[in-house]
Amino acid sequence: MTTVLDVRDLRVGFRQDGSVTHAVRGVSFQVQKGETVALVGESGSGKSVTALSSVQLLDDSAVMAGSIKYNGEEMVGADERTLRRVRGNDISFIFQEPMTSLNPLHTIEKQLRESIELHQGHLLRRVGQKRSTAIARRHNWTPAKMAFVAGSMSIFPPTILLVLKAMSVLGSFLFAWLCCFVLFTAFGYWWGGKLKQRNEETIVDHDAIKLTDPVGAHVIDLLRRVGIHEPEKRLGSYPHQLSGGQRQRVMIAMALANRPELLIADEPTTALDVTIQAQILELLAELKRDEGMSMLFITHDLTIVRKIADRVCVMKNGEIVETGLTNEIFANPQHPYTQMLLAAESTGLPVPVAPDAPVVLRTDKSRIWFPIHAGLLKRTVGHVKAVNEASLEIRAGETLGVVGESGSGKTTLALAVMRLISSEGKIAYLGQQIETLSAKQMRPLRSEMQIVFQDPYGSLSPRMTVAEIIAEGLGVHGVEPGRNRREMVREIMQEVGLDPDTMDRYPHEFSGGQRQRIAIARAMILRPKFVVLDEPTSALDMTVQVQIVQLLRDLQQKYGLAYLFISHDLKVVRALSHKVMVMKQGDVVEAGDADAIFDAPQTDYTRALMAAAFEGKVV
Amino acid sequence: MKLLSPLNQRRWRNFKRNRRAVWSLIIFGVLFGLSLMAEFIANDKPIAVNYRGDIRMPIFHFYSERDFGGDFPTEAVYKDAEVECLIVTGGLEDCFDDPDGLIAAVDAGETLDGDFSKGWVIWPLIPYSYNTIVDVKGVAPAKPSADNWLGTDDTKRDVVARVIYGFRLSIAFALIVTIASSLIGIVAGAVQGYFGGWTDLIFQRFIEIWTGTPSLYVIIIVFAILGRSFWLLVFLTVLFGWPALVGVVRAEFLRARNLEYVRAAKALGVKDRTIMFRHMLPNAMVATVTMLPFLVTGAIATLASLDFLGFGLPSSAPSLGELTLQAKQNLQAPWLGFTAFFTFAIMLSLLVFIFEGVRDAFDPRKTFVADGLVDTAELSFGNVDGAGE
Amino acid sequence: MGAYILRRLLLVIPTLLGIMIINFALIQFVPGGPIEQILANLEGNGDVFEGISGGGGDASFGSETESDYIGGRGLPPEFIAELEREFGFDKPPLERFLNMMWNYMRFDFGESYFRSISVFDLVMEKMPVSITLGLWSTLIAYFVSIPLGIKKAVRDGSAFDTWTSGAIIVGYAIPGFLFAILLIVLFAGGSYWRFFPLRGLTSSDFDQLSLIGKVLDYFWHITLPVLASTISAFATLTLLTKNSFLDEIKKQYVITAKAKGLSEGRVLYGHIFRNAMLIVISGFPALFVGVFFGGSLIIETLFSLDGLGRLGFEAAVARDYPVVFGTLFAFSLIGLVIGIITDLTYVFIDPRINFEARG
Amino acid sequence: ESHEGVIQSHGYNEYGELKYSADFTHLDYVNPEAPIGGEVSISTSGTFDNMNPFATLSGTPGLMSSMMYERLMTSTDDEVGSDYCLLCTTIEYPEDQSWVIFHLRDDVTFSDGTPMTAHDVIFTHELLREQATPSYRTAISQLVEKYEALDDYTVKFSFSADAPERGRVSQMGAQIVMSKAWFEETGARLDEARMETSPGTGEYMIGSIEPGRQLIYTRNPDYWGADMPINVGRGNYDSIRVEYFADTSAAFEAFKAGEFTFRRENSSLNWATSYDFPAIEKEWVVRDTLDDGTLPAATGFVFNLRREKFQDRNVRRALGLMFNFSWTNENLQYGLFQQRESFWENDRLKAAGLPEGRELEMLESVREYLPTEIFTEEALLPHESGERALDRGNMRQALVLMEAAGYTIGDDGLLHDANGNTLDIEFLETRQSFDRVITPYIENLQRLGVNITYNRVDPSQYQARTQENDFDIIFGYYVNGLQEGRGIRQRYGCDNKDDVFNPAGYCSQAVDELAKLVTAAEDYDEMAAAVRAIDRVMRYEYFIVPVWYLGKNWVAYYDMYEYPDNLPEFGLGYLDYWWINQDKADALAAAGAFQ
Ligand SMILES: Nc1ncnc2c1ncn2[C@@H]1O[C@H](COP(=O)(O)OP(=O)(O)OP(=O)(O)O)[C@@H](O)[C@H]1O
Ligand SMILES: Nc1ncnc2c1ncn2[C@@H]1O[C@H](COP(=O)(O)OP(=O)(O)OP(=O)(O)O)[C@@H](O)[C@H]1O
Ligand SMILES: [Mg+2]
Ligand SMILES: [Mg+2]
Repeated sequence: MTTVLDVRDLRVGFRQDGSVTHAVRGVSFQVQKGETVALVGESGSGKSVTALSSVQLLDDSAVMAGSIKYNGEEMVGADERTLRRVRGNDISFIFQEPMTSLNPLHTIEKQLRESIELHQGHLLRRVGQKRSTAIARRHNWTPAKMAFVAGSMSIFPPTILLVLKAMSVLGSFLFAWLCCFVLFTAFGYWWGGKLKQRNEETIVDHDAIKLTDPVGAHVIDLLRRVGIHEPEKRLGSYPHQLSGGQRQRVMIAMALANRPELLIADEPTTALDVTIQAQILELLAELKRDEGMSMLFITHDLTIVRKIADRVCVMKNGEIVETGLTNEIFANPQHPYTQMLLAAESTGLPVPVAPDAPVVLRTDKSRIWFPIHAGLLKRTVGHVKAVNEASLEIRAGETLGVVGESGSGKTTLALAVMRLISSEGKIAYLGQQIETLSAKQMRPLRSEMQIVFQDPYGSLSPRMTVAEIIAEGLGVHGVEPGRNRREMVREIMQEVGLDPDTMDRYPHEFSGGQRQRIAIARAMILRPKFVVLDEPTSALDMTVQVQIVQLLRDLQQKYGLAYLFISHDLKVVRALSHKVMVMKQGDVVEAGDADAIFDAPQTDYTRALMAAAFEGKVV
Repeated sequence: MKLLSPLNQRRWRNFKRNRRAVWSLIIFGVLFGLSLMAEFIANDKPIAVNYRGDIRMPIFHFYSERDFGGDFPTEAVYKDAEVECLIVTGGLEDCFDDPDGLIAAVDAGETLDGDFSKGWVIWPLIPYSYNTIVDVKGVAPAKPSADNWLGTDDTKRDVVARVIYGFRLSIAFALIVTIASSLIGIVAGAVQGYFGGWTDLIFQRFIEIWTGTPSLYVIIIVFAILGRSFWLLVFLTVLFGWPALVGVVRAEFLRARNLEYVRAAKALGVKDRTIMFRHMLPNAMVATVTMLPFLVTGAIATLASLDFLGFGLPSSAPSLGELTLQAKQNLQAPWLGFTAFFTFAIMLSLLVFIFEGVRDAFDPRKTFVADGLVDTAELSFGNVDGAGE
Repeated sequence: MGAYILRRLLLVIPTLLGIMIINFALIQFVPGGPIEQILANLEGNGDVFEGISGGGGDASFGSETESDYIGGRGLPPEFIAELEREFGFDKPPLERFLNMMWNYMRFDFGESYFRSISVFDLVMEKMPVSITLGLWSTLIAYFVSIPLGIKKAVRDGSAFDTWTSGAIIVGYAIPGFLFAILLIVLFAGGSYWRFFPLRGLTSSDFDQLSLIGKVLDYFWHITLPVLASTISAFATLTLLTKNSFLDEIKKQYVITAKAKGLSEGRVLYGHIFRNAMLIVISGFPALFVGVFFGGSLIIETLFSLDGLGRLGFEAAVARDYPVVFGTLFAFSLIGLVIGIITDLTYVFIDPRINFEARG
Repeated sequence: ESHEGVIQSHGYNEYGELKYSADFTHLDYVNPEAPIGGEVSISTSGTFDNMNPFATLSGTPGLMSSMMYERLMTSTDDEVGSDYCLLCTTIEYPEDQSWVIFHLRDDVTFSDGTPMTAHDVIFTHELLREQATPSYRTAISQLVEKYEALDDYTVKFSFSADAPERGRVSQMGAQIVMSKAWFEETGARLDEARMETSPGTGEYMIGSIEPGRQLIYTRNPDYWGADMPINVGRGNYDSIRVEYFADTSAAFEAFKAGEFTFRRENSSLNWATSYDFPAIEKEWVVRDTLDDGTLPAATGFVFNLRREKFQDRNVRRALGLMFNFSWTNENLQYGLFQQRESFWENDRLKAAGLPEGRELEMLESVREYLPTEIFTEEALLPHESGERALDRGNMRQALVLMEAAGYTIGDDGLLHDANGNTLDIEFLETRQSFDRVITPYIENLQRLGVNITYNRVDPSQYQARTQENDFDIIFGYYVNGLQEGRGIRQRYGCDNKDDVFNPAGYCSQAVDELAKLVTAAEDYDEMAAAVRAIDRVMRYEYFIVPVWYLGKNWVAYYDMYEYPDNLPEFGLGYLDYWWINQDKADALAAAGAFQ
């Protein structure tokens, strides 16, 4: 067996504001060919940093020492060319935060295609690169775009001059230009239409695609394999039009596109529901089996570790505290931290709600459809039906768990409930109709209604320090006015398990899990009455997760909080929820008391979910 | 320093790490500070005189020549040998015949007869003001010399004095104009981009109409009615200058308002104003920060070109624009062109460097390699540290 | 979107009307008018370029031997009345305004007061110069500034960054006309080298030249003016590019792109460019117009080029209102349409942008 | 020569004798042997878009675009007021000048070869009456009542009875002749801008035109009048080239490089500082200062007498005293100018010393309107000033005058009148180039305690304000003639007090009366005496602070031009009777002067 990745005594520090933070303090491990090594450990222990340093993807503020060898080749201090050859082709990456890791202005097709074209020239060569890329590029040309571009082109010097000269006899140059503009636009529209038509033909005719556009076929195939419904229709989407899980799957598809030798997956399944997760794991296993792919797998989900890892490294505080074969570690953990980690599990049941608790939030047949625009004037030609007629009711002190497959509309519903996107249907907060309130009228209610976003990184202003971010709401709503704000921030940071001394850092100077906790702290510091938690624990290791769940529960008990809790981790849902709602493709397929649903699921879909979650069975 | 929030302290530290920016700020501050005291540096009135034991400060007070025993009731022309002689001799009548001789005699320490009382004059470093005609024999424009370090312009005024005053005037003008117009512009652009919809639609039309108004005519009209003055020109320039930034700020806000953290801020119930200026502006001010130094110099250039076209300040006003125009018309006097060029170049460089520092200070990811050059040795040391716990 | 575009298009009309009304109202208050200008011309005082071209020495030639010659002198009131009639000033302002707008709506821009040539022809006549200066200096500016800015961003803080900053700042700080004069004296005048011609876009014998000869002749002529008008154009664009890139270059998606193994160029131009350059790219439509209708009064004067810069200035100062209004109307209209296109470009560049109101 | 009171002559002079008799062979100031050929090239600033010099309202005509037209009669450069027949052989007019007949030459042809006849003259006259500049139109139709062609080569103009007697003949003699056939054929109008123009009878015709850039006039090889005595030694170039530059610095560079070869300098600063370029050092270019006998315009700082504050002569004198000519000339103008003393500087029309003779008589006749000083003191000369910018002596004097005018200096150092108001003066100007001269004067005025502002406005506004006489002081001028006539009343007469030709708004009954004497004068001396009297009176009134004049021509040219030894008093003639020495030209070309 050959060693694919050989990390020796890796040390990484970050310079910031004059001082240095030591993130990784002498880590050594190896990944053999065809082997899967799982990196587990405390949130903020340096897993992501270790992974990123393997191909030098840390930013300038990082200082590195030690050695990282890929197939015997030194990566630390290697020149850009070597790195570039290795990156993407030999070593692929799945980043921890898929929400921010995709280029916001490129369609997912473009991003996928790029990876493939870059490293798999042979696919192109099959049909002659020029032609296929040409077709590929055309894909986005809708008539509207074409018309627009062509219309703008009408200003282009030579044309206008020629036309002007010719038409100046007729009247005036403006007239000429307008004619020119209309002509160009019309032509563009027509041409764009033709192109689109051709594209559609190619898309529909899969065999034809395979022949003319192997890359495109490959893209679609990949998307299908990571579980995206109707991938042809999703090709033209931009990242912001996808759900968190969908984005994560695009990331995965991108990483797998080139059948890398080594896959470094940084919590690749956090945003995925269990069924999809199982599908992905299966896919990875298949690749490992067929291509001998090695994997460095970072995760908090020990079930997964047990399922796919050959070896496990446990990290804490920038060091590997324990390493060994998976079975051995699970069977016989040595280090106290490992023991603690394995033991930790969100258990227990929510405290029952008082029967007379008031209804905090109620929605009535909420519906959110995103219009699909097309045509020159961007007419609405159809809708993405993100949420159909969802009705829910949450009482004080009660938690409503929302589960369901990725892309089923959970986040959308949550945002609508918070009145952050517009929706149809009534929403009542403490009996007050809020769906008609203006932004200004909503503002006083905001201190009582809080949300933890699924994408914590994106929701933190990049140029504000964490202390400011957390404390901001205090200033807005005047919570506990007399107290020192920083003191309060310090307190809440401690509560969510963050080091209060880091509060003057910027968001990007934290780990994924830490950012998630910042987002929770920001919401909780306001002592709200109602909180939407959109996958608040996905990036947290078990020990922290337990801590957070406990915190949530305590707060709920103490203040009678109502939660709308979205998660793929059914164990956590179970531990926290009084009621559960199951969603699938925008529809609420099942809703009711948690016990009822967990113990006796009614629909096939729910049953499948439960099975995957609790029995580790792939359906 | 404690007044600043920790974030701003961090920004300030970041700014300070940019040596170039700090030095630029210091130099700029010193230059501007000095130019604010232009009257004490370059003036054709002495800072202080001792006339018959009476200390007078002509910079602040009006004294007629008669106050020094002369015969004109008009303001004393201190540069005149006669007046100087009157002062140092305590008002001797003979000064009208042979002032230079008497001055020389007093300098030599002689005591003169008559009603003599020794006095003295303290001149500023440069004994010319921006509008002082240099009364030394020779044609204008005169070459740089010991008297006139950068020569004289084609009206025989000292170039150094004019640059000092011109620098003050231009900078004051530019700073006021830039601050005012960029404040208005940023707010307008931010409001448009943030709220969108009809606010944007109507406001944009308003700006379009506004920018369609020929400022030249307005300036002509207003000047014809109210006469020329500095503040009027400031007002007019701001009036027509603020739309410059609106477009870019609006664009940046249009984009930024869709970002997740803006949504998060809204969910927090943060006021629109706060969202715009605390959350979005720092992230949407690339263009603004880049453009600001150029807006400052642009304002100076506006002033210069107005002077150039004859629609600026009164022509005796010390303007850098007038200097450049003179440079063009007096190619045989290259010192005019060089002075104008260096003044502009130095000013612009300082501003660009300062704003580079500001940009860096606001950039959360900016790292200063020069500053905390941590080498790997320190890393291992850190490990030893860590191992100890 | 469609509704939005339609709304914008419809709003062009009141906007244009607003611009014209304000301008028309404004000129009613401007001291001095075209008639005064004509009288000034007749008396030989009407050169609006005097201050710029540097004419008018102190030893003027204004001497006469006989003063009794009646021709060309004396300003009978009938003459002024006739001029007023000719210029339509005998009619009430409202009528004049409506008349003008009616004509403009039919794209009839009338004739210059001082030259018997239609405003349209006048503008067309000046276009070659403006296009030349505009096109080439913009091209150069963009082709230099953007890559330079990107490179500076990549190598932020390096020596390269420092000295290029210095260079572009110096370029910006040189007053354009001084630089132009310097170029003329050094490379076109009789004192040093005589590499380039002093004026014009082409040689006198342009028509007889072969095609290649023509092209060479053209570039030979425009080198100095284009150089002079470009020198100051680098600074803002370069620094804008640099700073925009600096803001984006460390974002997560860039790391993703790098992780894919993309070349630096591809990361910079393929991924960051579009994100970073919203402002620059969306300025392109306006840029195209600038290429046509830009003018630089001083550069044009120094190189004896007859372009829109001089036309605009002359029209404004000489109160040639048909030209002022005709060009204002046309350029405003184009500007407004360009405004719409620019806004659409925003959406095109960044699909997240929309113009609808935000709650 | 004359019969029945009708005079027939080859020329005309208002006041009698013509210098050249009918049989002269050539003008005194030309070189009859001058070689012919070569090209003279000059430059001018701005652009042109039109070759029709009559279309003054619709375009900028090219320089000398009327050069191809000849007048019926032509003047010379060594006489004032004489006209000689050019297109005519003789003229005929009665003593009362109620009409004039031109006997045309029969050998004159237009450049297109067609002969010129009386019909062309009449046609041109009609054209001018209908389509020329409005002011000209008005004037000419007031003057001429009837015009007719008596036969193919004779035209007669009859003047209206109420037209002024003076200048009738010379006025008509100055009429140009254009081709009737061409106008009828093309249907062109005189008042529209055109590039192609009607053929003229002149020696030069348009050679090539590049609008806005270059104009070349070339010699008509078939010029009808090449051998005419009046043309001998003149028109020595084969072509005249005019180069256009928008910018004067660029133009000067072009001269340095030999793109054009003859330059008249009009700026003292340039003349003193800029002529040190390689072509000068290599002696390719020579500089010459030639005498100029023409009358300099009476330039100066003009007080607007319509304003209350300038009513007092003392105030005007005091303000004038603050202008330091010597300092300005020495420090700003390189000592190149002279101070103007009289409205008719440089000439016999200038008043000097005490009045005497005929002048005194005339003054006596209007004594009632005049202060006694006119008779007892010498004609007022400008004040002298010392070397320093502010002359203490003058300042003292000015303060005394101001005091006499009722002004006192207040505690603020400013002049206050009896009511405590300051003396507020606005200096209005439009040209940037005079800033440097005006600013020191303004500084001095401030020293005197005048609350003065200097306001430079755009031409149109300047025109509007001067037109409405809404100004305090401007840098203005009066254009006078060496032979005065009716025009003197337009400039200084009370009837035309608010005319643009009288910026000060000067009006005095004495001058009104004296001007009548000027118009009535039968001979030169009478006219001269009257003008001197006026000069004396006006100088005394001091409504304009006299400034400088040059009295020279500054020329720089490539060393291939030559000129006659005896250049005439009133002309420079570099486009006319100078010539090119071909050997020198070749040598220069060979040396690479023109690249
Ligand atoms: N750019 C940075 N500047 C300063 N400190 C940083 C930076 N990036 C990461 N860190 C710190 O380094 C440590 C390790 O971060 P890392 O992202 O590797 O954690 P992790 O193990 O991946 O955690 P998680 O499970 O939460 O993702 C954290 O404490 C974090 O605060
Ligand atoms: N702005 C948008 N435009 C168009 N479609 C959108 C938009 N936002 C979300 N969608 C679509 O709506 C559907 C629901 O998305 P949502 O984010 O609510 O899913 P989710 O249930 O939160 O999934 P996940 O568990 O993966 O986060 C998805 O198919 C998504 O593609
Ligand atoms: Mg991590
Ligand atoms: Mg979601």
